[in-house]
Amino acid sequence: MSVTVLLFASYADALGASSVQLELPPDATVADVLADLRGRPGAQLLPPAPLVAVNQRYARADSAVRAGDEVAVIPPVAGG
Amino acid sequence: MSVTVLLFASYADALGASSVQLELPPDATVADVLADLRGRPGAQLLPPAPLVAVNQRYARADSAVRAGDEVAVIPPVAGG
Amino acid sequence: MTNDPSPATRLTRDPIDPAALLRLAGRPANGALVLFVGVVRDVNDGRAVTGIEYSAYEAMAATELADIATEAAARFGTPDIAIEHRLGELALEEASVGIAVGHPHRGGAYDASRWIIEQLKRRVPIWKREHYVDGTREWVDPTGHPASAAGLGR
Amino acid sequence: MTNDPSPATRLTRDPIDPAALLRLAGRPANGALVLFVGVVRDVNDGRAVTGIEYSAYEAMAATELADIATEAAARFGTPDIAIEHRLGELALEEASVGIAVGHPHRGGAYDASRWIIEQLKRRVPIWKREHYVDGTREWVDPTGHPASAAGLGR
Repeated sequence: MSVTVLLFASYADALGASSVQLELPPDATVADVLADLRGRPGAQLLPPAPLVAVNQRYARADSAVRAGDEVAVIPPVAGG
Repeated sequence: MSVTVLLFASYADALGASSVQLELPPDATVADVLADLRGRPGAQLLPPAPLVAVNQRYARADSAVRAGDEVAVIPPVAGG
Repeated sequence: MTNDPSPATRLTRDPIDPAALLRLAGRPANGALVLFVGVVRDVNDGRAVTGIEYSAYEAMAATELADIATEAAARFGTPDIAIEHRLGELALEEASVGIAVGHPHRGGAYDASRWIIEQLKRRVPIWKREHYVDGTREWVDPTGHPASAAGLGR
Repeated sequence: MTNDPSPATRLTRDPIDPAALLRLAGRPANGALVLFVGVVRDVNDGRAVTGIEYSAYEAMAATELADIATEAAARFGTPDIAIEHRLGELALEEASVGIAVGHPHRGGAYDASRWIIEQLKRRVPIWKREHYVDGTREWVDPTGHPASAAGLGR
């Protein structure tokens, strides 16, 4: 299945993209998304457990990811 | 000696004046000012220990009062 | 803009301008501004209010306001403090007091703001007489002993 | 004036207008308004800053801001909450965030204001890149692990 992963700020700089399209098995989780990303150039710079959102809600590493979901890997937030 | 006593808000209403001129002995204190006031019509309505300022600073009952001082009897404050 | 490194305090019969107070608290080093505005509200202690009349022992009130600002500046480490208290007749929803604090960090700005309003309510010789829907007026005693109960009402 | 009984939140690329936020938090029953303004300051962690660029995961940030306001309304018992966060390039002394809370009593207004800014800083996916006097730029990591230290700098 196809999943869109959004990258922002320092993570987008590190991986050289603000979004990537991943092909994942149908029972994939957030952890699988991160594992896939870690194989890409620049991704060694991601922290061990980055914040992740699925469809604009914070999600845990074992959260399911479904076809068409919008997954976002979220650098430390700095609003305010 | 002559001392000016200022009255405000509910105290001015009670005593029917916003200021009174007192004649006091030279070694008078704030307590003497209050004792004098208590002899006046309406003054039975003062609380047992009202706030008092001498020359625009809060003062204690045993604070000295000198000729020409500006003494103020201060109702419960309600700013803000 | 850089303001004078001293607090600004005043009593005023003109409407309070929150934006002007905020400007007085600005400084390039300040990452946080906190503004408190006290407003005349339509109900107090269950009675419908139509307006409030504020009066003061003006010379002493001005001194106390200035003292509070100076003490807050030392205690919280910022000179960027502006306080205005309104006097006279105020309608509902008008501002009775405005306090602006600028501080490098938000914790200091919040803490100073809260400290100032608590001190102001405790120390500054200002009084208010509420006007009620039924046409009566009463001096407000925040200590919880209404003047009328002590026989000091109008 | 009586506002809609629901919080108002938004991301904006326009300058934040504190007076407009205060108006959104007004209501005849509210005796207290507290406004917090976050401002771009000239020094951060000892480095001279010339400006800040804010960016966001906009759809999610808007949702989180609205959620924070709704949660604060329930937790502190007031619907009169207005929050704006600025995005884009900001100069020194420009406001990055404005939070206005109206409440019948000052304690509720201060507590809600403080809770909202702490939640905002913890949850809302907004990032900032500081621009320094020496021409360099860096993403700010408030968790205390600068991106550059982890090799994620520019």
